[in-house]
Amino acid sequence: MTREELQNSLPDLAPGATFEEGGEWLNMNVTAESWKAVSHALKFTAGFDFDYLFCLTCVDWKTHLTMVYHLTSTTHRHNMVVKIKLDRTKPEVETVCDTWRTAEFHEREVFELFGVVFLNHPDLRNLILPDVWDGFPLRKDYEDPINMIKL
Amino acid sequence: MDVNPKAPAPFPGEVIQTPGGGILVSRMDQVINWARSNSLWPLVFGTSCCAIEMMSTAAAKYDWSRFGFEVARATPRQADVIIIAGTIVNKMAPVLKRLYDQMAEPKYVIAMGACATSGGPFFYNTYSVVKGADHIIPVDVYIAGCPPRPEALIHAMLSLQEKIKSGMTREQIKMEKPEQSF
Amino acid sequence: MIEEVATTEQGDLVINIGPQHPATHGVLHLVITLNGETIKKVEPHLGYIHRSIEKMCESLSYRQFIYVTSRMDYLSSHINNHACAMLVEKGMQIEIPERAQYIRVIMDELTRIASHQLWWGAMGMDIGAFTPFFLAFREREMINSIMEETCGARLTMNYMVPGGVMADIHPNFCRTVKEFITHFKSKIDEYDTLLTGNVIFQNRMKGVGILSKEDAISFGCSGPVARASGVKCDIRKLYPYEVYDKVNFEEILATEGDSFARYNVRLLEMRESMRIIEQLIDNIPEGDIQAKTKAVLKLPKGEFYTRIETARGEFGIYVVSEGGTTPYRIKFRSPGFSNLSALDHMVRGQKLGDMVAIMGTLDLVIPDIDR
Amino acid sequence: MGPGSIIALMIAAIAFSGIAILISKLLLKPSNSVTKGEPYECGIPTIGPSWIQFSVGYYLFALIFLIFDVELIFLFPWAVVVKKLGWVAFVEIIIFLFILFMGFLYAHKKKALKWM
Repeated sequence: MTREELQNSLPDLAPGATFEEGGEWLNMNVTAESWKAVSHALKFTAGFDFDYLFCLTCVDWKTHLTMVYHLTSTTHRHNMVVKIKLDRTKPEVETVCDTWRTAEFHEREVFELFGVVFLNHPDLRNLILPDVWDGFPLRKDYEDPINMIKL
Repeated sequence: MDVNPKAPAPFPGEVIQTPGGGILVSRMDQVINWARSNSLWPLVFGTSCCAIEMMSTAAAKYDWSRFGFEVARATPRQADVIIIAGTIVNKMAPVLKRLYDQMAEPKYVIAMGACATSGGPFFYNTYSVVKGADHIIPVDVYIAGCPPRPEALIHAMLSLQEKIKSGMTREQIKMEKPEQSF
Repeated sequence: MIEEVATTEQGDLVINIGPQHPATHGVLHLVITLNGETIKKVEPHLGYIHRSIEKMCESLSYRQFIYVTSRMDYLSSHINNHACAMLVEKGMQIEIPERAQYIRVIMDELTRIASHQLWWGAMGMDIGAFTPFFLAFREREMINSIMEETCGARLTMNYMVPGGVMADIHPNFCRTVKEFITHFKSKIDEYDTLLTGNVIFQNRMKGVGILSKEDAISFGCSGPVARASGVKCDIRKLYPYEVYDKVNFEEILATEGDSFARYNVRLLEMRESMRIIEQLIDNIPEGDIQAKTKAVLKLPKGEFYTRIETARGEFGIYVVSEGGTTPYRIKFRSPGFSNLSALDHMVRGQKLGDMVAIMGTLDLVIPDIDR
Repeated sequence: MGPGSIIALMIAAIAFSGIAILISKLLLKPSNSVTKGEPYECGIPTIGPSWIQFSVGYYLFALIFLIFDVELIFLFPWAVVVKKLGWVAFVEIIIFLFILFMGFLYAHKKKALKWM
């Protein structure tokens, strides 16, 4: 499906979704609460089949955090980006690792580098950083005077 | 290089006289050091890109077994020299220290590449890199380069052999003068 | 649908295939719960080479961050640099000359062959045969000398710049590449007779570590690991970049999805890469090798995502730019990270010895996983 | 080949290993630390108890190997004198091997050799 068809057929799938202009692929903003149903629908409804989550990351916009999911379909070959706005103090979003198994590792990485809590993730622990680590390194306001030698 | 050089008159620092001892002991020490320096078994310890250059040195073209480095042992118990090939990160530091302690006694360390020498390209703006492996274990020979060429690694091994023969490695100095260990 | 997280009962032995282990090709720490010889659970602990590259790149300009990526997946360093250069070119709409495109694709394919050679040598050593290591490095040294002639470096060639390539190819570049191709054509048959035809090797690899197609997609695997399970995911075919659309080559697919299929896919990919190089090496067009670019590169405000097919899979760079000289946020989608997540699923119920074979066919490069 | 040569061989064997250990004892500068004494497991302290009950499969394999290893040891003296004894020794050894082969078949049928 091309980008316009996607844009027209998506609202009935995700009622509260808004779309952004610009960028290479269709950007869809979804609320954190509805993300569980939307992700399930995106993968299992016939026409979409977004079965390949190839990039899951988070961006810290100093006022809020944005979760970014890059999805593609191995059958229809169309791509899409889903974005979720989370507030900075208590970022929480539903896990998607039962729809896409690759999310298990990616979510653990975002959890330790950004502090986003993924609800009912089977094994949410530090994956890359040592088990005891204060602060979330990839946030913009992360200060580490001992290790970080600023240029 | 001769073993006990006479220090020039206005010598700022203090010269550590390597204890020569009698003819027999010094003769015996030199034979032992000569034997040790010609069969240094490296530990299989490659963390990142320099490990590939170390493997190229181990392969046929730059063949380090010409100098007695043939056997790369996987366990520290049977290894003589750790070649720190790659970046040492905060999470890896205790592991490296533990490996160094578990090595049998005449042990030497070569810090290969800019990362092991000083953190290299990851010196600025990184929260997890140890800026140089000598923060963790005493290093005998440093190699510059990112990654250093196999010839540079072989040159470092030869200078380590020279150091061992002349008894100037950190571990040997520490053994002779335990109270002055640094 | 998720396998229950296996707990460690009383009779289980928990061992560390730890950071310093010959089978992990780097500093990967696997905590394995064993019931006798069969594996119940594999839990990777990463971070032993996490150099905080994404935090560092937020303070590097668009010309500087290219060379950090060749320290991540150092076996396909050309291809990573190529992805960064493509990202900047797509962001700033720089059109690169035809000659630079040809040189880039040839260099990518040479790096892919070199990476698969090293993997083949390490694979042999994992299974216990020591000769493949020396054979593989003999050919790899030929590629290293070709690279050194043109780019001046053997492993981390900082050769790709935004706008084209840094220097023109060495006068006898074409001759040495052709010599290498003819030499390697006979040698790759030798690789087959040495390992592929060996019955012991086949028994160690066949039917071990099966990854079904749905699991490969669900785990986000890419590259030879996914193609061995039948997933069509070759970026050179799906989203052709540079001159890959002008070159005819096949995407190697297998269906069994076991270790032997992953092994064969890589060997056939080496042959495909040679075919690509042969089609390109004779007709590299004349012309300049670098497009005019401004001194200070500033990506316009917005997000960009480039994806490229490295030797291990799909390497993607996602940049959020605020229009400044340095990226606001950069995320490297590394193929090894997702391929590793499938290891636990593949290895359950297998023997401990088989796990080494499976990890060998995953072709993991640990700094690519930890970033 | 009197008893003297056997004693000489024994002394030489003991002396060979004894001297080697003695030399290293003399030259050794003892230097052991706590971490040096700990077991080496890829640079990480071991997790959980390593003194656990091993599964029975390992013991079965070890026992069966022991049986046939001892059987082989019996063949050595037999091989030395088979020339002198002629056919009688040969038939005798066939019976001996046949009995043990029956043992092997029994172990195979009982799936002792099947790795669990």
